[in-house]
Amino acid sequence: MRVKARAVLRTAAALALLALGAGAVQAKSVRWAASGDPNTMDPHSQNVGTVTMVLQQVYDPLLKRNQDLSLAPGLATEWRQEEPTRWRFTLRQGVKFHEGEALTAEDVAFSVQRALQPTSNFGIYVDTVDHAVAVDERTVDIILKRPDPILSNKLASIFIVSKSWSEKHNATRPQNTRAREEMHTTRNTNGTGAYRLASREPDVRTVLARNEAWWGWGVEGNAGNVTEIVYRPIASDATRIAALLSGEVDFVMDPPLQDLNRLRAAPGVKVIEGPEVRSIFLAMDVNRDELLYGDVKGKNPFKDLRVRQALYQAIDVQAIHRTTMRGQSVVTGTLFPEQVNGYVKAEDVRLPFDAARAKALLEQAGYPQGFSVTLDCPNNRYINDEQICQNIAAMWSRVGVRTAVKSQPLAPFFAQIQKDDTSVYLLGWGVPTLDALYSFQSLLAFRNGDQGDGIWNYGRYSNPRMDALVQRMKTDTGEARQAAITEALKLYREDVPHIPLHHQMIPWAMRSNVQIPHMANNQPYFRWAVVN
Amino acid sequence: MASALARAFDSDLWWSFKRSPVTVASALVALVCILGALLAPWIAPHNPFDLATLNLGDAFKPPAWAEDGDPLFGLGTDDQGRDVLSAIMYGARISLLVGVCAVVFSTLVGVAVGLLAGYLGGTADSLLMRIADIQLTFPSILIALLVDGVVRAAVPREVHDQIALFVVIFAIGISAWPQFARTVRGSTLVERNKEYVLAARIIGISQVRIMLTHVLPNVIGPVLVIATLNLGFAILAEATLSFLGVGVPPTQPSLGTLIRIGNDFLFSGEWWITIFPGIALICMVLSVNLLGDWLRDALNPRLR
Amino acid sequence: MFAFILSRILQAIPVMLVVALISFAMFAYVGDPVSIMLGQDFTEAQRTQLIKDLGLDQSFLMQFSTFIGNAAQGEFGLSYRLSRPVAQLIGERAPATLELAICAASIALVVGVAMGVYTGLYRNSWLSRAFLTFSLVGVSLPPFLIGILLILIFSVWLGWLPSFGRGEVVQFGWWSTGFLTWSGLKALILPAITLGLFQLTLIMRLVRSEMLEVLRTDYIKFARARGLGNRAINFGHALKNTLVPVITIAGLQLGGIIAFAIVTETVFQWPGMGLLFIQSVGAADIPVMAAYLMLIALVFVGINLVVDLLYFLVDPRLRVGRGAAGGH
Amino acid sequence: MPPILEVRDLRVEFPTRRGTLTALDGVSFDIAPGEVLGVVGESGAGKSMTGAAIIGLLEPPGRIAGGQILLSGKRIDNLPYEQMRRIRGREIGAIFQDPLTTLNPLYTVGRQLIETMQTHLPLSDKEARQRAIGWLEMVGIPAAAQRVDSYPHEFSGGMRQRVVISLALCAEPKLIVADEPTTALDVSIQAQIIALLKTLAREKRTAMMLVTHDMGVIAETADRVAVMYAGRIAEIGPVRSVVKSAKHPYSAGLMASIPPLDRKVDHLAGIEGSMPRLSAIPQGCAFNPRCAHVFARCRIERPELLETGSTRAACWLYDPASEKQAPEVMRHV
Repeated sequence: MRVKARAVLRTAAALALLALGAGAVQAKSVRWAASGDPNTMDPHSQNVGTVTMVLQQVYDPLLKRNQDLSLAPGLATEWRQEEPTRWRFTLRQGVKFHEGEALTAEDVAFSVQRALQPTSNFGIYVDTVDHAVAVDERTVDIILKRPDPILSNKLASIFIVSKSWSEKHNATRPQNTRAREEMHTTRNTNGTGAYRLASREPDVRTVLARNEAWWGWGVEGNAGNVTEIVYRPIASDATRIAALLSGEVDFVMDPPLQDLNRLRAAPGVKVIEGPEVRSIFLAMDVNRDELLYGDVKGKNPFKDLRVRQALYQAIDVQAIHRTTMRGQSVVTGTLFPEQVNGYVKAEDVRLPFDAARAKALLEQAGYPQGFSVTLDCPNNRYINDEQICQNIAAMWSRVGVRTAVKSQPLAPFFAQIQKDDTSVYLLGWGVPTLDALYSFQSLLAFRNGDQGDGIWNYGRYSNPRMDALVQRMKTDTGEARQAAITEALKLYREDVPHIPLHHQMIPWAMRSNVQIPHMANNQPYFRWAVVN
Repeated sequence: MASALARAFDSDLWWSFKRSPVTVASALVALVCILGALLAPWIAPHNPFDLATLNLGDAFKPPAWAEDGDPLFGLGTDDQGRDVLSAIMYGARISLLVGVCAVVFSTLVGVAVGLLAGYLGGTADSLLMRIADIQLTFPSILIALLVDGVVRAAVPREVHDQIALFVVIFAIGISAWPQFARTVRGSTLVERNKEYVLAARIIGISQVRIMLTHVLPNVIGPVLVIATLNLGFAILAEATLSFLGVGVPPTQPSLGTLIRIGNDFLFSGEWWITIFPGIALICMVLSVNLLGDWLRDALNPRLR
Repeated sequence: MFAFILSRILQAIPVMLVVALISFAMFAYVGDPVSIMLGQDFTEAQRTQLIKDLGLDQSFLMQFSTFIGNAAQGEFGLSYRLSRPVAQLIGERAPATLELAICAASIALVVGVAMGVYTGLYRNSWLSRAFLTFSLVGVSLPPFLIGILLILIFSVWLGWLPSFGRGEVVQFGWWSTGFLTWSGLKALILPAITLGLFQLTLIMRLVRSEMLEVLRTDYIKFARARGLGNRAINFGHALKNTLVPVITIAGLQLGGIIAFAIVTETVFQWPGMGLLFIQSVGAADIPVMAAYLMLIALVFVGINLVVDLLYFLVDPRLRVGRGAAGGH
Repeated sequence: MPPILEVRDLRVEFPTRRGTLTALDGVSFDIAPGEVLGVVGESGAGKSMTGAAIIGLLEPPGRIAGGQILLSGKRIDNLPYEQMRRIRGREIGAIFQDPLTTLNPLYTVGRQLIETMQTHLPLSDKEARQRAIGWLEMVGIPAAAQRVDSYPHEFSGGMRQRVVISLALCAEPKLIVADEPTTALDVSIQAQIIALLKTLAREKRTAMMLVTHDMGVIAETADRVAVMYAGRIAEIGPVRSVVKSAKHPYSAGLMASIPPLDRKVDHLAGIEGSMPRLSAIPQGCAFNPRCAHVFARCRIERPELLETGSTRAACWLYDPASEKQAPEVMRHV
């Protein structure tokens, strides 16, 4: 994995600034805003960015990430693969939870088991785990169902929670958000992290206070000086930006693209940007025999490769990049960006934009007059998601595919597409494990009931070759595994189950006195943040 | 009162109209708005609903007179490359359509209920007026929100998209009928006991006809005033609902929708996307309100 | 007096019942709680059990009465979106909305009545004309546009006032107040003006026309003929008579403040009930919507009661049987 | 004795958007102390306007455009508002037509009385209250000591008019302008109120201008009477003379309509047509289109009040110069 030079520079700058201000111990508060509010504080209930961005300040995983997203020791100081299906983790000494309990191997085993519960939303990170056992006070073994080359990467997303605390508060399994359940962990936390939850008013404000006793403050690199984090959700773009400009907020994670130029020009405000490991694409229903939402009767045009190619080539993605994304996107022809393990530059090639060719392909496929279709779209999940859909609707309409955009907030949108109730939809996919398997397994494997396979494949793309390649990614290592990934990427280009659009770039906007390293997983790590 | 209608349109009204430059100006503005809206399909420079004519390359063009302006797009373009002027004309069409239909709807309901209540009297009267009173205690925008919300939740999304316009009209219209009903009822009560109505009754003219031919003409003046003033409110209510994202469907953007969309670009320098629809909305509502004010004063000499 | 209050409360009961019926219908049928709660994977047994647990197998009347019983105790179940008791959610946000509404209402009433009286008394002064023009523009400006413009001017350009949220709040038991801190007060200004402005212009126009109406009455002419001073006539006789209809309509207008709070809270991200409501609408969070509806109805019934009481105190004609009220 | 009120050539104009209307033109009369002057005429003849001009409460945009009004020999038509206010109530009392609307419904009658007296007289609260009760007794309100704290709606119409009278008199003015004080009342009560007014005026030696279109009331109450037509005085003279032998053709017609005590004078016996609108007052004598005795001069020149013996009438029939012209119709009067 390549280390990002910019990130290193930035860290160096942050450290230098910190050195200047060292010794001055005073309250350094960061007021932080983004559009959404976490819907729970349970560490294993919701695998959603908005939840994680708060909880990862409070909870530690066994392995943490460096600023380039590479792995670093977290609660585990050492880890190794003892056997193909058994990993051993040695825990850090002297770690205490916020409520005072000492961290033990039991807690770690319990947390892994907790993430395995049916109500957990983190199953994808422990899909290969059979169970976890505490060997002694400081040693945990994780037993796998099958060999897993990327287990350590996955475990960096599993938070460790206190067993005794969970038992005391009747929270031994994750909160079931689907059953509208409320439990202690909905609003309370007890982690080992750099910050503890000081107060929480859902939808209004969440206050985190610095945990001076955190084990990591002495560790090299964790040089943050922030003593208090006040998070407030501000849904309206205009309001959020106005708040940053007027100094009521110090840090905005999701500034609207159209405001970037203004923010850059504004005194006292700066914008840092970097790529996000999140790719935006359109997925088509290639399973049904009849088009669900459209005027084609008796057949499903998306089952015809030529139609998929036509729609692909009808999209002027550069125009979207230039106008709607204001340059803040990386146009792509593949499934994930280069930060992800398995990326192959040669496979990152798009079908060219060519409206005439698109029309010709449609005609060949038997749709000289085009057809009509409904494009399902979220309107508050990805950067400019609704506008992108409208752009595409216009472009498709120009080649005769009359497209109606049906955009809705993420909750009803996900509820709908998760029932496979769609003909074509826009989705953005982040890769927290930074490994190709995560994308292929969720998005393109056939849904066979296996943990994690095809769970986000709502176009129900099914190709036995792809399924076989996914299986090889799960078990193979080294060159063989990369070969499988490369072949899968090639197949992805040939089959066109998706129309890839771009990888998101994530700008963060903040007051000039805030230094925080930009992270490609779109997560702020306040342990590295410096305020002066 | 018997000659209210005749008086309303004789030279007095025309004279007071001509004498008030503000009224003449607002009538002109209203006329421009209405014509622009009605004739949009023929005179608008572009058709913002025809996706096939949109070109993303045209997006974010400033107004024609600005530095990078394009004479093709007089008031600039939005994020989709839509011509703002055309979008405003089509949007005003939706706004006006919803406003006028809602007012017509509430007028019909209100006048009918008012006539009935005033004419029948007794239990029917007190029941109808009690309902009107109860409804009057709730602000109309809340009623519109609720009606819209309930319908939205009750019917499937696909059906809702098709009937959304009617739902908004109904929601706004139903929230305004009590005002009409009360006024009409009051006038009806006065007219009911006049000799000519009694006489008409005695010679056996049907009750409906009496109401329509004798009572109704007498209440047209005040009803017209309320209707005009309500038109402004109805247009604003629609804009507010659309701004909150629960109004007309986004496939048929009204002025309120345009403002909501444009609001995202207000701070980034692309002010024309929201300011022009905003100005259009204000012009429309202000001119209608000014006309309503004038009409009220002109028909009610005591206020002069 | 007591009988009067009692009769008003009795009259309010059918209103509340109708509202409760609507809420209940939303709760029970529109949201389809069973499929929402079950999610995707369930067995028929689970489904039957849930239907039984929710009491959906009982008769309509039974369900409705249970709903009313629960509602009377403030029990509306859990929010679908936030998985927390609805009553708690609303309780947390009610202070924000109420403080905002109270401020907006005070602005609207004090300034609106003052401007209305002024324009009524001095019909032809240039200031009256300015006020009238202002009010007409105010009535024609949608509140959301006013909010956006105020933010643009006072928060972004001038940087004087915050553009969102409540600032620092002080907690008194379950009530959180922004009145006691400087930042809380500053945060209140723009939303309160935005929310109050529309009502202000309406109240001003209302007071003006009532004032003109009253100033034309015989008893004002007679008061002049008796040689009473202008102050006594304008502020004693005229204003007090103006207040009678103004109280009624102003009371209704204040109800409008609660409704328009939804818009204002959206623009200013004010953490009140209106914002909660709109967020719930977006997420089809039926329990919150139903509870909000009930609460709003209750507030309106309350406002009406207060209006009636004020009416009762101001107008002696009402104190002896309402039928005897003759007059103008 | 000098007159308490002198009205000299009073002219009231209403500027309207269609030009200026002359509502009163050349109105002149006197009222002596203790005297009751009845003012009669059809609706719109300018009776009430004359009263309003005297108490200085013309409805805008009406204004006094000419002439003078003198109270006890001092001009009051050009006084500033504040000085005029001190005269109203204190020196000139007023009684309006409808007792149901004349009283402020939100204040007790006692409070309204006390307020009026304290505006004009240096009275303590206690004295004022005592006097208020006294006044209520004087106008015949039973149990005045209790009723002083009642609200207007708790009184009947007749009782309310008594309260109004007490309010008009409580600061003991020298002149009362009573504008149709009985019109809105039941017939049975009208007589009582008229009797009360008459008694009080006599007792307090208060002069009164009694505006009415009810000739019966005039005949019973007034010492002298002025007949108004289209903003001008048609005839003025002792009540007996006018009633018995009116000289002006209009007065004559008007008197012929006595005594429809219970009906308003809408149509005058023997006179065709109706009073002209202010915007269309004919040249010459305003009455000429309806007059049975009209002749050429009537259509050109406006007649001044001319001595006719017992009364003064504005009619060319009584100008010796007119004798030379042939009347178009035979004289009946």
